[in-house]
Formats: sequence, structure tokens, C-alpha cells
Amino acid sequence: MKRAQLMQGNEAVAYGAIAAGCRFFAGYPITPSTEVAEIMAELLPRHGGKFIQMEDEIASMAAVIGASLTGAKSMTATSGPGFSLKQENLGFAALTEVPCVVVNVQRGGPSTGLPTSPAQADVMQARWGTHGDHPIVALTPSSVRECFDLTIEAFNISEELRVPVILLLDEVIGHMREKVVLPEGGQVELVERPRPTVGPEEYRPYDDRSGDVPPMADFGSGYRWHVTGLMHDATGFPVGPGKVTEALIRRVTGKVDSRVEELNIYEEENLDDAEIAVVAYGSTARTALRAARQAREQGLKVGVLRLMTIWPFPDHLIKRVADQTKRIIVSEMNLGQLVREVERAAGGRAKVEHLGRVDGELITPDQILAVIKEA
Amino acid sequence: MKRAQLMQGNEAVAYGAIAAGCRFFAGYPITPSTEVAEIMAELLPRHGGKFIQMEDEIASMAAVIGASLTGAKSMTATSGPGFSLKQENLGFAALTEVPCVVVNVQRGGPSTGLPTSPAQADVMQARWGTHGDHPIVALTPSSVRECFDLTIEAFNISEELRVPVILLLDEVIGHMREKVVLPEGGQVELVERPRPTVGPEEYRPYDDRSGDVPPMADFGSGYRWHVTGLMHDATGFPVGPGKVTEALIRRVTGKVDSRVEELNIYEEENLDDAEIAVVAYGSTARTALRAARQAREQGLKVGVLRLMTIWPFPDHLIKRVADQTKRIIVSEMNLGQLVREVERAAGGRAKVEHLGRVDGELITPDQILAVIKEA
Amino acid sequence: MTARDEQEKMPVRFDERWCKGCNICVAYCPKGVLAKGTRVPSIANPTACSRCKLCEILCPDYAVTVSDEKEGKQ
Amino acid sequence: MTARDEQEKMPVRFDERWCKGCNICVAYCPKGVLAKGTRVPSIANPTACSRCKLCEILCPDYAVTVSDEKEGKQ
Amino acid sequence: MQRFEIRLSGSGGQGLITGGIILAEAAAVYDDINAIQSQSYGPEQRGGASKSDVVISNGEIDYPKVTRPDVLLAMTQESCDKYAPGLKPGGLLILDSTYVSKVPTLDARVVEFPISQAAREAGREIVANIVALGVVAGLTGIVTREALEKAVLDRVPRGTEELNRRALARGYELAESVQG
Amino acid sequence: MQRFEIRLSGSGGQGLITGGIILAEAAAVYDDINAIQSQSYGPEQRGGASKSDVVISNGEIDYPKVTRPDVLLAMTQESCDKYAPGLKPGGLLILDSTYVSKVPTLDARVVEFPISQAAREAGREIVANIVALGVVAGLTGIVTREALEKAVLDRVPRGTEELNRRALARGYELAESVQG
Amino acid sequence: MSDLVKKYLRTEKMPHIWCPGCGHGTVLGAVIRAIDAVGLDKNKVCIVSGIGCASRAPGYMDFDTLHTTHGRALAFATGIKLAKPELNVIVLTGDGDLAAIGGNHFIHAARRNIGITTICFNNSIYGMTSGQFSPMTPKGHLATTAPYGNIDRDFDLCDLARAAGATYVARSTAFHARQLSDLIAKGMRHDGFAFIEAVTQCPTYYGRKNKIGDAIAMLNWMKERAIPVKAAERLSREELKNRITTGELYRVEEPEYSKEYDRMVAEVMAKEESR
Amino acid sequence: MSDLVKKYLRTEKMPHIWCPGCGHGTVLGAVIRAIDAVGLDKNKVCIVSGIGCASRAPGYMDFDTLHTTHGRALAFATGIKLAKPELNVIVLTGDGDLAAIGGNHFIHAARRNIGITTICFNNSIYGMTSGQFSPMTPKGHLATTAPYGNIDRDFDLCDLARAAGATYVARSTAFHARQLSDLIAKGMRHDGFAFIEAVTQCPTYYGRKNKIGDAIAMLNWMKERAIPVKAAERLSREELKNRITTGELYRVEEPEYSKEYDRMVAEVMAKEESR
Ligand SMILES: Cc1ncc(C[n+]2csc(CCOP(=O)(O)OP(=O)(O)O)c2C)c(N)n1
Ligand SMILES: Cc1ncc(C[n+]2csc(CCOP(=O)(O)OP(=O)(O)O)c2C)c(N)n1
Ligand code: SF4
Ligand code: SF4
Ligand code: SF4
Ligand code: SF4
Ligand code: SF4
Ligand code: SF4
Ligand SMILES: [Mg+2]
Ligand SMILES: [Mg+2]
Repeated sequence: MKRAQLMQGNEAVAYGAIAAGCRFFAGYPITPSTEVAEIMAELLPRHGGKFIQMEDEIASMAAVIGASLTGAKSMTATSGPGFSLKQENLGFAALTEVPCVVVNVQRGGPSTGLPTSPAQADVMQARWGTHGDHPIVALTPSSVRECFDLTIEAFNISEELRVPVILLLDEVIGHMREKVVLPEGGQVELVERPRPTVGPEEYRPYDDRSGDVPPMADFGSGYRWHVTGLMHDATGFPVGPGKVTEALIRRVTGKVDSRVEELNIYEEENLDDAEIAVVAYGSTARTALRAARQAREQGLKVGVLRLMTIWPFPDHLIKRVADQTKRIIVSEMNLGQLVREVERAAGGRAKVEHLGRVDGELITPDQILAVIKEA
Repeated sequence: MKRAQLMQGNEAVAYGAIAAGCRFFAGYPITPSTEVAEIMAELLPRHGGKFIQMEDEIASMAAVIGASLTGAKSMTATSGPGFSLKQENLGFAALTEVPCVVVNVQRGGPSTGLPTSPAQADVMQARWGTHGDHPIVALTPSSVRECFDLTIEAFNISEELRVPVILLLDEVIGHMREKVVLPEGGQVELVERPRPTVGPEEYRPYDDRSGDVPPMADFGSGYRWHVTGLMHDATGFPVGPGKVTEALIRRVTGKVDSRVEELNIYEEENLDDAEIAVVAYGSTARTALRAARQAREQGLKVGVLRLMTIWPFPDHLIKRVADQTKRIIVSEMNLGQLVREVERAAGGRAKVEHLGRVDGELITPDQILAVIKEA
Repeated sequence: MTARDEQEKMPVRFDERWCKGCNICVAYCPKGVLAKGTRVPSIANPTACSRCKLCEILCPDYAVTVSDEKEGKQ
Repeated sequence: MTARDEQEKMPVRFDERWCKGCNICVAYCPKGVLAKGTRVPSIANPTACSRCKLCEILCPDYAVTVSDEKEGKQ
Repeated sequence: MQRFEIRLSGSGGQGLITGGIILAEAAAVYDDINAIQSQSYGPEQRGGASKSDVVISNGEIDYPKVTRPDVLLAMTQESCDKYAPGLKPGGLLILDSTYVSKVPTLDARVVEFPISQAAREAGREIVANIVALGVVAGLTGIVTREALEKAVLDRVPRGTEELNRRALARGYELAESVQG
Repeated sequence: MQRFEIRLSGSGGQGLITGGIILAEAAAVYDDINAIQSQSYGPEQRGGASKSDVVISNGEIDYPKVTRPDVLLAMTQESCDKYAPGLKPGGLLILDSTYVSKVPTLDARVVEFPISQAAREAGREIVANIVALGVVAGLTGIVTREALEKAVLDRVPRGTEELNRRALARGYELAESVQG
Repeated sequence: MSDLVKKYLRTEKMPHIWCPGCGHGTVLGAVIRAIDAVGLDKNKVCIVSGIGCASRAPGYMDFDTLHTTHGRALAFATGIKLAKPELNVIVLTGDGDLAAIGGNHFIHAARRNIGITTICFNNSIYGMTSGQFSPMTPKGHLATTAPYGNIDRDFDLCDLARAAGATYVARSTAFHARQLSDLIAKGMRHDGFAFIEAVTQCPTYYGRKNKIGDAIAMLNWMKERAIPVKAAERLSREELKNRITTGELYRVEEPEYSKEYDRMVAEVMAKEESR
Repeated sequence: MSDLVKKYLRTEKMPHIWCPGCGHGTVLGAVIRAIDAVGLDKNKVCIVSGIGCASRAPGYMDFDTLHTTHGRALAFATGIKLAKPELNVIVLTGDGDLAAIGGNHFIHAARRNIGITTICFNNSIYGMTSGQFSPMTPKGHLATTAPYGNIDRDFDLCDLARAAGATYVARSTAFHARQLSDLIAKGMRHDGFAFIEAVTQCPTYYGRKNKIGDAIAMLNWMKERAIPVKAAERLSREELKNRITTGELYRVEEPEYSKEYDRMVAEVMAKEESR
């Protein structure tokens, strides 16, 4: 058996999904995410799973939620325009606490924009794209192997917390082919959603007494419960304004916010003595690493904080980095999105600067080096 | 003629639209915004305008853009779930620079949530709901008269800058009936989009040489131009990655960002000597005013900054207020949205606190007073 | 005969908690058994009832129950 | 006869910048006028042309123009 | 007069939403002072207790909602039970004795009138809301009688003006009966 | 070996995307060093100049894109004109003299081979990309011949193995002709 | 009925939120009688709806029930059915939910012939949002967004379903509640996409706005307009205007979608093994 | 043609982006010949499309042209037509754009009978995104997302249009380019929603995946399968399988939507004045 392979990021997402136990995929083709669907169409029938191409992205998101309610780990994949269309049902999944994974391979926007070029400009949309306060987790892989790993992580978080997880690639990561060695089936640790331990008589699907993530019964398993996008009580039935509603919103958002530290996957390099920190994620994090390494070679004290979880936003990390360094450079392929969060979290403790790029090309190490050397 | 009337906020939006010269409305009913559509259905046929109820919100947004391209001032109205659906085409309008006004009367979310209760939790969505970097303006009226005035303002800004403007009401403002005296037809100042002064031969629809808001020809007037949601050059035709694309994104976003001061409508009360500033908008701003006045009566130095423009966000105002005061309390019917911007802009200069409420009821003066007295 | 006996003898029963007084049952009873009442319809002509169950099937509020013939005759 | 004259006498003209060489025109010419060429089709049998314009109408790239009969005969 | 809060409550069919609007219009349109009316929407409004809230002031009205009403009108027992506890201490509770029998004990002035009964006598029970407006205005003077009458006539269906005028007058009479 | 950047360029139909993938696979799968391949997508890829970029390194590859290639292969005049200026100073420019006639002047080692012509001679022009791989690998030694041959055979359609093996050998021969 | 009500409905949630005289209750009654007649296992039934008065029905039904977003019921249901084909998936929807915002999912579910029984509670109005016209409001009728009379034409939903690919199509009314439940039962037994249009009344908005009268008058209106499909075949297009053709309108046998999926998988696996 | 090309196309944008042998160019040619035949004023024509290879057509056409979002062309076009009824609004769309994501706008535009001429470039595939199956891909055929053969059934788009309310419905192919332009011209002259399905070839993906061969082979395939509507009437359903029925399939006269709006306004104003 060949251990090493050359694989696209999008492919690795599909293989990661299969490894994570994903057995349902509904999608609608869109560049540059389509390979995810194409490979799922090939793999799922051979793994006892279901693939369906729906009539649009709204329907894909809906089908994924429906399938997940039957107990199947479910995923969809899209890019900007499709991600916009999925927002309404994404909010439904968030409020009804139906696990699912949504892949967004970011391309140039707004609108049809630059369909085949990379961008990282759906970062704020990933957090705020649907109406109302809602929980969301978003992960940003920087390599093909990480596409595989974070897809599994996405399923695990989604199942554990019953929350939709966004896997936010960019076109560079989705399309590039990289050497990767994938773990064997058994080596992957998988998480399943909590399922009821009581019988149907006692089952209360949104009961928070056993913790902030209530057990979830599979449709068709005899529990006969009700799911609604209206505010609801512990039994799942609609309620009006008042304390029950408030408790519901606070619980579903709180289960993510309260776990910000454990959800935050990141990597830091050379931050210990750094005067300048470059904060980045996705493909630009690779640029940041190269630039920082080059800067070190030139004797500059530069480190990198590479975020793999961007939502919930790791205020605590930024606070620490802001205390440690003088300057924070946030480098992303947009006009200034995650930098707003960094600025907020830094709270004036360090100077926060933004290096953006929106012409459809990946930020280069030289660009970051130039900013590093500026002040 | 009766001068004073008792009118709902939603009604005032419709009358404001007519006064602003709106002659096209496409919508899809949704509580609590439906009255806007219902009154437009009544008024438009009698004012030489067109009303259409489309098959959904996506189509409504599309029809509005189409109509605006023919030269008609156009509007749609919706609430949370519908606002989520409009996002894709909203981004199209932003990139193609087609003026239009989108009313969102906020109700409890996420998902179907609390359809008949107020919330202010679509504030971040209004800014970031569509994919990609894009320009947007959002106005937040606090009274019925302001619904009328800011609707006109929304059209004026939209036409002047060729940018979609969001009129962000909340259910309290949309549904309450308040005394209002509306200005006579002639008293209202109206703005029209820039139209070409050159002939069709020389017309370049996205040419920035005459300024950052290029003139726009009406479809059917002989200019025969091309509109696309792809990145495009000065002539309107698609381009790939590169400088032209970058210039386009920077221009369309920059035309709003560079005008943040002139776009920012706000009102301040008793901030001069205030130690505590309450920042609020929409219905909660009225609560804030009452609470601050009561606090003053009790000898506490409290002032209010009431924002009528929330996007572009007035960093400069917040910076000033942060420098002037010790504490800023942001009071909004959500779990903490605009407060993130306030925190960011304050940059540690003042302590920023959040007072949120998500049970479907308006924040009360007592709640704010309690926070004022806390520290 | 007690009141309870009498009620049990009735071919149809109304659930007061559910009935919303639309009088659809009254209008469509083919035998003229029912009449408008104050809160729920009244049974004006119990013996005419053919147990056709139309009232039960048309009632939007599941507030009418027609007893089975046998049961009724006991 | 100069080369230019000769070309003008041809019933069909190809636009080299637009033609993508799909050979649809060649395949469907009912008179066998056209033949596969290197960059654009060639006119193998000019006199057979009936000016039916099928080649022009089917060409997906607007790269064929059939001259009017009159014009051609001049 | 400073900020004054009125809550009209009863059941869905009693016309209290319209009642609140008329009261607010009397203040805003004809007395030219400030007024805000609000109500709850949604399915719950279809059955059960319904309310219409009015804030009246000759100054600016900042906070638009009724929190602790100065006056509460309750036209059914259910609405009385539900809303009476929210009345401002020392406030005025007006009960329709046609339907409310259990009078709550609370720190308030409580007055009872057979409002719906009076409406029937005036012609049709459907004008009970107008009788009630007469009572409220008569007792509080929050709007002028002239303004209220105009506001009523603006809103009621054509051909029912006389009936409504009668109902309003009846309300004022009832109010006078306790004041006089 | 440290980070090494290779750009294969030509026109859409010349199989250079596949060429880049094969080269990267030779490195990653068979030589067990690191490799990243990327290309441009989109309608522009359908016509005009097409490119396939490969970064190879036995260390970690951080930045994944080719910025200043160490080696540029140009199989058409258009691609040569377009990409030659981006070559790293002192880099290696490999031209297919079958199609490239105007040789640019720049700070680089320039070598010319009739690559497509050689492919035709080896059997079919369609294997020009494989000949090119032989040339690139022969001149740079960036991947082992064994690895490259395995990678080629993995990717090519069944029944064409011999043809491709021949083509690859032809490429190596061409390379040796300048080196030797 | 009361036995069936106890067996299939969540009686503790009653009385339901529907207005006095609203036909939705009658249609829901027909649905549960059909479920009973077909003898479905309560634990293997899944009811899906969108948003609207009609779409509140699942909340009262004692099965796995899913109240989704406006218009999307069939898309959610498609996910459920494909993921777990052994479930009996039933979609209850309104004319706005299905035919306005949900139109695309409707035609695609029909096209795929996926095994979902879809019952449209067609009251020709958006009831939940207080009386705007729907794609099923007849031309000329009044609604809050058609104050001068609706200028939109309405769909023939059943013909649309058939043209889109539905393999079972039927129509009845709240007045013909017995026929309605029979037709629904047939739909449930049908292997493929089954569509049943249930014409029903919204006295609160549609009836009032159009001065048709109360629920009883509206039921009379249905009674008068209804015409059995056999009789309708003898009438001209013109004569059928404003009539409601009732009965089983269309039926063919074609492979059901989730079964086709299984067949495809079986073929793939067979090929793999034979390698 | 070259005169028409110069007159109606933006020749400076040529050659177009379509692949060698792509039928979209042929269909676009038929569209401009129809525009010329009808004699439309260039300044009063507005071309609207969604996203896809087909939807790139407007960029080459010298009119007011609008390249919108995927699937939404008809909704944008509805806004244009209602706001400015004197414009001749033409929608050019692909089978994915119209029948997949855009299906709802399609049936509703048809229902309203709004005066838009819609031409669907049906190549039975998503070309732009490199060959996934569309709702018009026949069952059993291959596509990148149907590696084992498509299990979805396809629409009869023309029948769907008719059932939804279209008042003019026709079909032809890229091979029958003359007939196609005649049918399009008729559609443009028709006052109401006119739908023309233009069957065309995507040799790059559909042809290659399904081993039909090059563009020429695909055109042959159309030629062989096409059957004029008159001849088709004599065949059974079974015999018509895999055939392409061509010609004018349906036509009725009914009031056009924007004219109905004007009529409604006139009535309202007349009533106001007579008060
Ligand atoms: C996306 C979205 N748009 C609009 C609404 C508002 N809305 C709720 S129900 C409804 C119409 C319901 O009509 P129908 O399906 O016919 O059901 P009915 O109430 O008549 O039974 C609408 C427009 C919504 N909830 N979500
Ligand atoms: C919302 C959205 N979803 C998906 C896409 C990706 N996409 C672009 S074109 C297309 C399909 C085009 O197919 P068709 O309309 O048949 O046109 P063709 O390319 O075949 O001519 C898709 C899925 C998109 N641009 N936007
Ligand atoms: S039909 Fe039902 S709800 Fe109506 S009156 Fe009769 S029992 Fe009551
Ligand atoms: S069962 Fe039949 S006859 Fe008896 S009351 Fe009911 S409708 Fe009348
Ligand atoms: S049909 Fe057109 S593009 Fe094709 S070969 Fe002939 S001229 Fe060239
Ligand atoms: S005009 Fe007709 S005969 Fe002449 S070359 Fe063209 S297709 Fe052939
Ligand atoms: S509004 Fe209409 S549809 Fe809704 S419950 Fe009431 S009567 Fe029924
Ligand atoms: S991909 Fe297909 S549809 Fe698109 S241009 Fe090429 S041949 Fe035409
Ligand atoms: Mg309805
Ligand atoms: Mg297509």
C-alpha cells in the first residue's frame, strides 16, 4: 500500500468526512468546492452512505438537516453564493441543535465575483450570516492534511455539541495538491452525538438538566419528538416571549461560548520572544510562516499565531499575544474582517495592523515582510 | 387637513418611501414587516408605481434590482428569515452598484424564533450577511417620524452612492402607533442617482474618473450597457484576478467607508459632562433616553449616544465618547452585537459593558438604571 | 333516569374545552339532530341521529364524538 | 486573377480569429463544399455551393460568412 | 400632563385594540398632545386575554411601552386576573362588572361599571369598547370629550355613528355617576 | 534539497496540468519528499496560456505557490512570452523549439529541445508532456528517474504504458544531450 | 374519531391554535384517518411541514415531527427519506408554503419520484401572516396585498405536480372529508411521490376579505364547485373554470427514488466484487 | 449572418469563451436572427441571464444586458418588465440555471404570464462547473456527480412550462437552427410568457462523459431523435421516449401581466375620479 499520496484539499475533506463517519451528503455544485461533492458521489455509495445532488443550496442544507435527524452524520459543501443561500437553514440547525458540517471553499466575492480565485472574505459571514443570535463553530485548515483532520474535528465538535460547524477553506487550500499521509481507519478518534439513555416516555429533547447539550434521539427510533425553528421549551414545543425563550437562546449560544478554550485549535511559532506577531489562518497562514521565518533569518523578532478555529473567537489568545508583543499584523485575503476581532480583543494592548489583499491572489511573503519592516 | 396622525412605524416607512419617490416595491409577506408591503400595495397603483408580490424573498430582491436598473427607485421589506434569503442578491446589488432600499423589521431569532416579538439581533448580519467584502449602509430609526425620515434618507443615500441601504427597524418601532406630523410633499429633499451626461458612445458605466460613484444609465434609454456580478472593469465587462478587480472592490467599499462621517446620523444627549454614556439605537435608544434622564434626576452623570446610522460604524464618535467618559454601556436586544464594534473602536479608552436582552421584550429603563448604578 | 344516564344515551358528545362554536356540525348534520347552542351546539333531536359521523368528520376541532350505534342502544 | 480576387470569388469566407475548428460546417454542408483544414476549414469545392447558408447558421463561432449569390457572381 | 399609561384589556372580540387606537388618536390628532399605542401580536392574540396599551403625555414620550399602567381597564375576569397585579400602586382599576365578578384586592382605586350591559342597552354589545372609552376618559380627563368623540366617529363604520355617540355618552354618564 | 519551484507552461491541450501532477507525485509518493502542485482554474484556462506549478522540497513547504520559478518549461511562444519574465534570475528556461522560435533574452540558462517533435517521433505528439518531464527531471534531478517512471505509469491510460515509457526515455536522452 | 384522536394526536396540546371554523382541523382529521386506514407504525412515520397555519399541524401529531423553515418541508423530507427509506415520510404544507416559496422543492421532489406523501392544505391565502394573496388565490379576488383585486393567475397545482413528475395526484376538499381521507390513504400506499391537494377554508382572512361568509358558507362553496374527475372529463375547459375537479387525477407506477438509489448501490457493489 | 453579427453582437468581445463545438453559439445565433426578424428596437431590448456557460451569452449582445445570480434571471427580468413594460425582455438561461436552482422563478413567471421570452439552452449538464448532472440529464447517463449513472428522472420542461401557465411553448435544437430561430421569433411576437427550449450540445463535458462523441456526433444525435410535433401526436408515450418533440407545442392568448397591472390601475383611478 502506498502511504503517501498527492491530494487536493477538497479531496481530503471528502476522505476526512468518510473517515469521520459521514454517511450523507447533499450538495449543489459550485466552484471551487465542487470536487468535494464529486468525490462524495463516488465514495458514499461504496460506504453505505447516501449522496444526493439537490436542486439548490437551500435544499441541500435542508436535506442535510433532515438526514442528520435520522441519525446520519451529514455534510454539505459550497462556496460564497451558495453559502449565502444556506444561511436561513443554517440558523435552523443552530437553534434546533441538529449536528451538521458545512464546507465553504472561499472564492472571490462579493456576488459571483471571481469564481476561481481565492479569498477569505466570508469569515464574518460564517459568524453572522444568519439572522438572530446563534452558535457557530468555524475551522480553517492550512494544509491538505489539515483538511482531513479538521473535517473529522468538525464532525466531532458538531456531534458533541449539536452545533453546525463551518469548515472554511479558501480556494488555494481547496485546490492545491499536496503530499499527505492519511491515518488508517482505526487511528481516528470519533465522537457521536449524545443519544437518550431514557425511554421515550421520559425523553425531553431539549432538557438541560443533564447538561447544556441534551441527548438527541434518531427519527424513527420510537421517541416521536417534535423539532421546530420556533422558540421552544424542554419538550421541544413552541413558547412565546419570556424566560424559557431566553434560557434557550443563552444555552444554545453558551454551549459554544463557554467552551472557547477547548474549541480553539491553534499553533504558534516563535512567539515567546516576539515583538511582532503575525496572526493568520488558512492559506495566508502559510505565507505568514514563511515571512516570519525569513524575518527571523534577518534577525527580526517575529512570531506567528496560526488559528485553526476562528469561531468562537479566541479572545484569550489574542489578549496574551497582545500583552507579549508590540505589534500584531493580521494578514488575510479580505479588506479587514478577522482583524476587527483581533483589534477588539487586543483592547489597545498592542498595535493591531491589517494586511489585506483582494485582487484574487494569495498574499506573498514579501508583502508581509514589507509590513513587518514598515514601522 | 389633519396635520397630526397616529401611525405605525411600518406605515411611516411606506409613506416615507412614496415621499422619497419610490415607485417600485417587490416583497413577500413576513411578520412583523408585512404592513409595509400591504400599504405599498395600496399606495403604489395610485402614485404611478408598481407593486408586486413575488414568489419568495430571493425573487423580491431580484425584482427590486431589476426595476432599479430601469431607473425606478425601488424597495423591499422583510424580517429575519427573509433577510437571510435576500443576502445573495443584496451582494449583487452592492457589487453592481444598483441603488435599492431593504427594510428589515427585526423579530426574535434565530430561525423562525419569535415571529411577533422584537429583537435587534440582525445587526451584524446587516453588515456581514452576504459573502465577500461589500459596502452597506444601515439606518436604525427610533420613532415613527424617524421611520418616515430615515426611509427618505435611505433612498437618498442609496441613490447618491449607488449602494444598497438597509433600514433596520425592530418590531417595537415597526408596530407601535405614534403621533406624527409628516412634512408636505415639497418639503422633502430628494436625491437622484447620478445619470450619464455623455452619450452612449462615450458611456463607461463603471468609470471612476469622474468620482467614486459613476453615473448610471436607465435600462431602455439607449446606453446598452452590461451589468454583471462578476468582477468587471470600467466598461462593465468581466475581468479576472488583478489590479482592476482590486480597484473595483476598493472603490465600491471605499465610497461608503470614506464617507463615514457624513453618513453618520446620530443624536447625543447630556454627553458633555457624562461619566457614563449609554449607546443605543432603535427602540432601545428610547429606553436609554428614559433611563439616562432618570439617572440625571438622581444626580448621576449619564448621557446617551443614539445612533441612527450603525453601518458604516462611527468609530470616530465612539473614540470621542470613550475619551470623554469612563464607562460605555451598550444596550441592545441581542447577546452582544454592536457592542463588539463599540469595544473595538473604544480600544480600551473606556470600559465597555453590554446590556442585552433576548427574551422577546423591550429592555426597560429599570434594567439600564440598574447597570448604571452597578459599578 | 339521571342526567348522566341521559347524556350517555345521547348519540353525540361535545368536548367543551375544544369546541370553538363554528357550528359546522350543526349546518351539515343531514338529520337535523344538532342546533346552535351557547358555548357548544346542543342536541335538539337525538333520536333522528343516523350515526353517520359526518359531524365528527367535519368538525375542525375534534370536539364531536358520535357513539357507536350499539353503544348508543344499550 | 490576383489572390484577393480569387478569395472574393469564394462563396464562403472564414474568420480565422473566431473559428475554433469544430468542423461542424464541414460536416453539415449538404454540397460537400468544405473540407477540414489546418486552422480553419478549407473550401474544397467552391462551385458546388448552393448558398444555403447552413454552414453560417450552424457555426457556433460566427466564423463563416456566405456571400450572397449576386455578390459572388460579380 | 406628564406621562400617563393606560392599559385596556379584555378578550379578543371586545374591540379593545381599536379602543386603544381611538384613545391615542383622540390625544394625538385632536388634543394635539403625544400618544403611543401598542399591542401584542401573534397567535396568542387570537384567543385568551388581549391588551391594548396607550401612553399619553404632553411632553416627549421616550420609553414607548406601558410598564406600570396608571389606569387598567379589565373587561373579562381572565384579563383582570392577568393584568391587575401590574397596575401602578395607587392606580385606577376599572372593571366591567358584566363579566368581572372576582374583584382583586390591591393598592388601587377600583371602580366597577356594567359596561357591556350598558352597551347592550345603548343598542349593541359591540360598542362596549366605546362605552369603556367614555368611562376611562370621564374618570381621568386624559383626553377631552370633544377630541374623543371626533376620534370615535373617525374610526367607526358608516351608519353606526349615532350608536357610537350614544355609547360614548353612556360611558361618560357612568363615569360621572361615581365622580358626582 | 531545499525549496525548488517549477512551472510547466504551454497551451490548454498539451497536458501540462497532468504533467505537473505527475512530477509532484513522483516527488511525494515515490521519492517521499514534499511536493505541492497548483494551477489556475476558470474560463481563461480553456484557451490561451496554461500553467501548472510545482514546489518540491525535502523540508516543509510553507508558502505553497510558485513565485519565481527555478525552472520554467515553455511549450508555446505565448506561454514563453508570458512567463519567462517571471523566472528566477539565473534560473533554467526550457523551451520546446517545435513551437517556440523567439527566444527571450534574460538572466537565465536557456536550453531548447524539439520536445513535441520528439514526442511525435516516439509515437504521438500527445506524449509531449511526458517527454518534457523527462527533460526537466533529466536536467535538474529534482526527482529520481525511478520515481518519475512509476508516477507516469500510474497516471497514463492503460495500453499506453509503452508509448509513455518511450517518451520519458526520449526526454532523458534530450536532457543528457546538453549535459553530457 | 375520538379514539383516533387519542391514538394519533398530542391531545395535551389541544385545543389547537387554528381559528373557529378553520378547515385545517378537518383536513388534519382526514390525514389521521388515512394513517389509521393504512395501518402505519407510529414509530416509523415522520411528519414534516414548513411555516404557516397549515404547517403547525405536525405539532399536534404524535409521531416524529419536524416543523421546518418556510417552503422547505420537501427538501428536509427528501433528506429524511433518502437517509432512512423505511420511514413513511408525510409532508403537510400550505398553499403558500408549497406553491409560493416552496415551488422549486415541490417540482423537484415530484421529478425524483421520491416516496413522500405530500398533502397541501390549500386555502388560497397566506393565513398565518393575515391574509395576503397566494399563488392559489383566484384572479380578481381580494387580499391585503391585493386591495384592488388580485391580478395574478393561480396554478393548477395538480397539473403542475403531474407535469413535474409526480406519480400519484389527487384532489379533494375539506367538505368531502371522507373522500379526502381515502385519497390520502391511496397516496400513502403509493410507492413514489404522491400529491394530494386538499382545498380548505380560511374563514378569518380569505372568507372575510372576499365576503364569502363564514366557514359554513365556504364549505358550501366547495360543495357547489366540486366535480368528480369522471364528470369533469365530459366538460370543456371553459365549463371547468371555477370548478374543483376531485378524485384521483393521475397515477402511474415508476421506480421510487430511494429504491433506485439502493439499486444503483447494489450494481456498484456487484461490479466491485466481480472485479 | 456577418451583418447580423455586426449589428447585434459586441464583436469586440469575440471570440467568445465557449468551447470548440459548443452549441451555445449556434443557439445565440438563432436568437439574434429572431430579434432581427421581429425587428426589435435595439434600445428597447433587455437581455437577462443567470450564471452558467449559457448565461454568458448576454455579454456578447449589444443591448442592455444583465448577467445576474445563478437561477434568478426570471426574477430580475420580472422587475424590469413590470417597471418598464415597453421593454422587450428576453431571458437566456441554461438547463441548470432555469430548471434546477431557478425552477421556482420559472413556474411563477409562467403563472403570471408576464411578457418575457425565455430561451433555455438545454445541454443536459452543468457546463460551467465542469459536468455535473442537471435536472435535464436523462436517467442512467454519466456526470461527475453521477459516476455510476444518474438515478434522477429528468423534467419535460415544455410540459412543465405549460402546466405552470406559460401561454407559448416551443422546442427545437441547435441542429434545427432555422426552425429554432423561427420559433423564438414567434415567442417574441407573443404577448405573454413565451418559453422556448433549445436543445444544444456540450461536447466538452456531456458529450465526452457519455461517449457520444464530438459536437458533430451530438448534432447528429439531435437530428435523429427530433420529431415534429405533428408526427409526435401519432406516437405512443413509449415510442416518444428518448425523442425530442420539436415545434410549437402550445399556445393560447391570455392577458399579459404588466398589461393587467395597467388595467387594474386604470380601474382604480377611474373609481377614484368617479367618487
Ligand atoms: C422565509 C420566510 N418568509 C416568509 C415568512 C412568513 N410567512 C409565514 S407563514 C406564510 C404563509 C403561509 O401561507 P400558507 O402556507 O398558505 O399557510 P396558511 O397559513 O394559509 O395555512 C408566510 C409568508 C416566513 N416565516 N419565512
Ligand atoms: C448560487 C450558486 N450556486 C451554484 C453556482 C455554480 N454554478 C455556476 S453555473 C452552474 C450550472 C450551470 O449550468 P447550466 O445553467 O445548465 O449552464 P451551462 O453551463 O450548462 O450552459 C452552477 C451550478 C453559482 N454560481 N451560484
Ligand atoms: S363543528 Fe366542532 S368546533 Fe364547530 S361547533 Fe361543532 S363541535 Fe364545535
Ligand atoms: S352522526 Fe350524522 S346524523 Fe348523527 S348528529 Fe352527526 S351528522 Fe347528524
Ligand atoms: S463551424 Fe465555425 S468554428 Fe467550426 S470549423 Fe466551421 S467555421 Fe470554424
Ligand atoms: S452555403 Fe450551404 S452549400 Fe455553401 S458551403 Fe455553406 S453549407 Fe455548403
Ligand atoms: S388564519 Fe385562516 S388558515 Fe390560519 S388558523 Fe385562522 S382560519 Fe385557519
Ligand atoms: S463547457 Fe460545455 S456548455 Fe460550457 S462552453 Fe464548453 S461545451 Fe459549452
Ligand atoms: Mg394558505
Ligand atoms: Mg447546461
